[in-house]
Amino acid sequence: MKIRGSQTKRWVISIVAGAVASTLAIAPSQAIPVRSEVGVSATEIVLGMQLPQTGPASPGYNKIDDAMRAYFDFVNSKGGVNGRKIKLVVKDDTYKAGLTISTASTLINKDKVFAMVGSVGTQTHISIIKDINRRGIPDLFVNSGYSGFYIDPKKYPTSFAALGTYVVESKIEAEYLKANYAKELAAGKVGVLYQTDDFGRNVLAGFKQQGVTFPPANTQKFVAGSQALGLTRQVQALQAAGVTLVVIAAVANATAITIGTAAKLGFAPKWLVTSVGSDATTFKTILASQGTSGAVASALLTGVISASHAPSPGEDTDEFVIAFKKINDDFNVGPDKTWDNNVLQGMNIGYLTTAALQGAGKDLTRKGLIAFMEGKGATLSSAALSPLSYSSKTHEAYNSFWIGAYDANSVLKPIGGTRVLYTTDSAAGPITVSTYKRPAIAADALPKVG
Amino acid sequence: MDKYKNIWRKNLIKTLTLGVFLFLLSFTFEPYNQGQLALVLMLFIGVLSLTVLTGASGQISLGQGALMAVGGYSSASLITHLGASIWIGFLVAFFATAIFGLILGTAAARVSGPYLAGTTLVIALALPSVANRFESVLGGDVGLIVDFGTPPTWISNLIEVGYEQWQLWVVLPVALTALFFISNLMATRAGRSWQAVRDDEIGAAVSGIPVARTKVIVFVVSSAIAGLGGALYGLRGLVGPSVYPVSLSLTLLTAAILGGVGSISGAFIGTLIVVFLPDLIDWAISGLAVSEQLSNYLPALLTGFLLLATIIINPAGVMGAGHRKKH
Amino acid sequence: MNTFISTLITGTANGAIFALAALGLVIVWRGAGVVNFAQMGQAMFTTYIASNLIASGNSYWLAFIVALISGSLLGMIIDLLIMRPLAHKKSSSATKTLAGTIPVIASLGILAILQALAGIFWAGEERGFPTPVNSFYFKNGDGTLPFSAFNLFVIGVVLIVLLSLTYFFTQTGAGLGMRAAALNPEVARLSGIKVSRMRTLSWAISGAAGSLAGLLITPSTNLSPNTLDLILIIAFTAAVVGGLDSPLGAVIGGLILGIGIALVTTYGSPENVFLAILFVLLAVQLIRPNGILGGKQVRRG
Amino acid sequence: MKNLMVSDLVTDYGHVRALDGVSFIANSGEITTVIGANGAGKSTLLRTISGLEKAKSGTISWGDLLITNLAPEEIVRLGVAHVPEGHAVIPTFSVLENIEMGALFRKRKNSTDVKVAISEVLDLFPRLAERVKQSAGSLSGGERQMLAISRALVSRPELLLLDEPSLGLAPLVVEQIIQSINQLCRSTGLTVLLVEQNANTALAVADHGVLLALGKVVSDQPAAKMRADSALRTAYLGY
Repeated sequence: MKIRGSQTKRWVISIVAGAVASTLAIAPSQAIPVRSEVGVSATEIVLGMQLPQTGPASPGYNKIDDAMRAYFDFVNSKGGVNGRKIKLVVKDDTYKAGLTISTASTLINKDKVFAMVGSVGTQTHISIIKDINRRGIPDLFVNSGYSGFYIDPKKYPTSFAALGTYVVESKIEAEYLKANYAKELAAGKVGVLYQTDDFGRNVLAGFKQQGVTFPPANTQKFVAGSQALGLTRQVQALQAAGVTLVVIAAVANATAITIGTAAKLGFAPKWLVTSVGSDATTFKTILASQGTSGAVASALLTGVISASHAPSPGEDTDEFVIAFKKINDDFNVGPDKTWDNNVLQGMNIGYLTTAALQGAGKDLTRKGLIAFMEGKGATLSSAALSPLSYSSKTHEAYNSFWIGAYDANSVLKPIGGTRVLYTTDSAAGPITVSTYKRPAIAADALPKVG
Repeated sequence: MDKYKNIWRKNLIKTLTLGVFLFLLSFTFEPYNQGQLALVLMLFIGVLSLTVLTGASGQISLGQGALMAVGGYSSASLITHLGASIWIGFLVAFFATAIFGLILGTAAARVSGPYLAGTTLVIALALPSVANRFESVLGGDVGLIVDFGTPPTWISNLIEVGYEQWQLWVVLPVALTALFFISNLMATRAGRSWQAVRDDEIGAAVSGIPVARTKVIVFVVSSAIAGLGGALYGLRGLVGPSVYPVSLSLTLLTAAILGGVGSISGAFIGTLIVVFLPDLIDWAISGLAVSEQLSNYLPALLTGFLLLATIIINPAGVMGAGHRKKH
Repeated sequence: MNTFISTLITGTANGAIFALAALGLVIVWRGAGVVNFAQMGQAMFTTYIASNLIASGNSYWLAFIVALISGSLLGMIIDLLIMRPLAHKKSSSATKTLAGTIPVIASLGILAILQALAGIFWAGEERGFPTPVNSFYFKNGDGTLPFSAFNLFVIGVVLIVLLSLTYFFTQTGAGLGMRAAALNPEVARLSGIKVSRMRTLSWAISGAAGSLAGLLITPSTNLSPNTLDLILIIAFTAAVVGGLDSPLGAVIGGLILGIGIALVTTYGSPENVFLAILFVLLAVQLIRPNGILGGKQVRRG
Repeated sequence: MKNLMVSDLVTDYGHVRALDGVSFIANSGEITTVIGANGAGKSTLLRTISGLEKAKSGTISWGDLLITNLAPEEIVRLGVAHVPEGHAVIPTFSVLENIEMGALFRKRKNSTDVKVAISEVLDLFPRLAERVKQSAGSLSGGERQMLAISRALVSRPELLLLDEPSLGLAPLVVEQIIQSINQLCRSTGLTVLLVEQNANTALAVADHGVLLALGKVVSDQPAAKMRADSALRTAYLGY
């Protein structure tokens, strides 16, 4: 009898503990007063973002939020948007979807964000996109090239891309190969190394769309996240297959491992690296701390072909690069603010977000913001050299890429000297040359909309 | 037999009391806490599965998350491909994972202690890669998008139910059923014979308990419960490899240890701790000038310290304090 | 170059490092009865220390030695602060059934703390790590031989470590004492062996071995708080395959894993690597529960 | 002249009081035997003396040293060697390694004497000398017991605590072992505290007998006298 008595007591304890814990958790959130639109007050706009700030998938990406915040702080220092300061609430989901769902719930229900902006990651974003959209929360400038998020606005009406899709980019790259490496393609001398996830598969699909396929012996893959086991076998297989050009569809660290390994093996094909994996800073940081001297690392990167919708972060004369670099120096308080592609990307999202908020007007509502993005989003300009393609038919962002090669200073430069922008879509559309000319940045480095 | 009936009745009353209490409590909650409570209950089922395993066999598993994945995938593929209702999904998850646990348990019955811990850790790592092998059914690394759906019209006509609240209402009866099932099991003869095997294998064998079979049965029950929890957990939005990573298994273990190994109420408290810890940290450091780097890693750091402290100061966990007094 | 041969060589070079990590696990298991899941966390931490020393202009070898020393110190600290109190507690508390797994849980807690601390101290950024000798494959006319000086170095280091450990355990008094302390602490204490000190010693040796594995593997994995997680799992499998109490078994297990992974990658699919590891682990435990070289009665649990 | 003096010793074993105020003296150079029924507290007594169990109260002095609750590895350094119950050897070790283990703590300072001690025990137990390279696991029960005693003897003890050396052994082997101990004691002046369930065998060689029952000393007298006391035997030993 005594035992049962004490069991009952423990039940009571656990119930009470539960109640206490829950009340504790409510307490801070009850203070938020009711407003006309969630996350918007006369003086503030609250935006939410999630990304892997820690964990295996975080390196590199964990700089994006700091760059965005730096740009918002810069905007706030100039008075904000329509008198409202932008507050960015960032949650670390360690790139685990189970956690993403929780952090999204925190952002939505507890922090009461007006919109989500710049969230990083495909797998993680899949887990919450349906819920965010159902609630009508704007899901702007998602940092994923997965076309499934954007090509059907009826399915995900509030989600808008921040990047060109993997398919668009790889279609353009495939076309470049067909034009310049036809002999190698015909002789079966072109190989591919891809990671077995949506990114790698979408890249293969883009190449296939343009009629570029890879013979089985030239096709190597690895499980995303397992590059820690080394990619020596894959690179050796490509070497044994005698390929002279290798397409790499892998994240930045795996790309660095691949090219570094090939050098050690005495294997020196032409490399074509998709933009996701071609961050020069990551590449050089990794190779340099491996003991490869900076000069050797630069030499390895020299001649690597890649595509971009934006200027290379190393283009010191680009007016956006100059402006963003200065803002980064002045406002970035993150743990690592070394200027690179990730910082440029974060700054650009900050710039675009500011523009969209301006465009949605003084009377800021979620519906209004989405209406603006669909109606006039395509007219926004940014640091990118490509136009944006937001409309009611698609929520894809950049539809144009230029092909370049890294020079000896690790700057991606147009091949042949002139930058040619190619435009296409994520479906079967043709590839055409774009005539888009990027509008100049304003003297105050703030977007001007309307 | 009469004694067992008595226990059954008591457990029923306790479970129902808890259910009614949580149900009523949910009305006072904001959506955020309704969602958190639903999450607590889902993970609680997962932790319960570990409680069964640990309480009844003295073993720990670092792969309970993988079993949750089996449940999640079996229910989600049914829902996605055959349009089954989530309730059918729960049933299938329960039985599919039980079968999986049977296979696994047959192998694992011969493995114990740190060996089992390591083996289950490898299972937790390897299992998600199966999703990539059967992309057409399991959705590859993108996974299967599923959710709790919306309440049926006879409820939504009656009362306005928010998404989080509906989530809670679905999870609550399932969690209570699992709780009722487990608390009875641990109290009945079956549970007692399990504990006999745990405490003294040879003694149990001498008194006629089939030791090997008992170990497998414990594994099957534990797996089935984990599968049920996994099915619910997947409905939060996605069933995919990154929903059931190794760290999920470690979270479940942490909750089980913090709350008190093998204790049902401890499992609940442990789950509350792991779910609300990030909120508590946020609350505690808000207003303090904590660098981003520190605040990013604070939850992991604190969890590590809590785990160590529990193990060193009182290995039996929070609820274990009560346990010891009985002796 | 023959694909099969180059697969074997790549596998052997990786396997040698897995073997080192597995050796570390075996030493603590033999010496203190603990499967240390924090081992590669410790290795990660000390490799960061080495990396920082190198980055601030010190020589590789200084960093190398500092890493090994801090590896053994870290091992000792873990034993003195956590594992020893736990071992003393074991008999008195009401958690007899968990006795074998409590240190495992503690080691997971330690792993979490080390990874968090590394993140806090050195940001989460990923770095490379240098090799002490050239890691470019030997040239052979126009082509290359399928191995580098670094591969040879790694294999040489593993051989030296294995030989010196074998000598230490079988030919020295301290080695005998460590083995005795592990196998029968009571008889060891009655023989005047300071069992707790022996345990601390095995933590120190294992910490150094783990550190060494970290120094040698990070040139190919890069360094971030989590990069060595996978290595732990492989090392555990290797140790179980070889028999958790056999240093030679750990080396053989490491080589089997290294070569097996290379073969699966080459002739199967990289996607099957983890399933293959799981399969090997289960198969060994069902067919030869004490591993290839494991003793009969040492298995505890 | 070092005597072992135990006074008012109280030791709990789990939740059971195993020793409840035990006092006796084992004289230097003599064999003292502790006899009693199963569960009388005999083993606990030896384990408390050698430091394996903690005494709750009372004292143990060895010569003029107080050794109560010292660590076993300290006590063995003071010349007290304990051969626990059940042929305690390490089966995977070779015979020689098992013996060497007992002298490890002296090896650095007295390596020559350690060698001498090892050859002495091998002389004492020639059957072990033939098997030095074999693993201890391959030995017979009697050989293992000899090995366990050898392990203790190479530490050069002045007091030997022997726990049920006859357990599970054939009478002939028991006789042989007991005689070796007896011989050792008489020739070297070793003090022996012998725990035995087999009271007859023990009392036959012992100088002094201590009878334990339920953790208490019920009789403490010369062995010969105790052997003759049939009333005592019927009451406590059941024959």
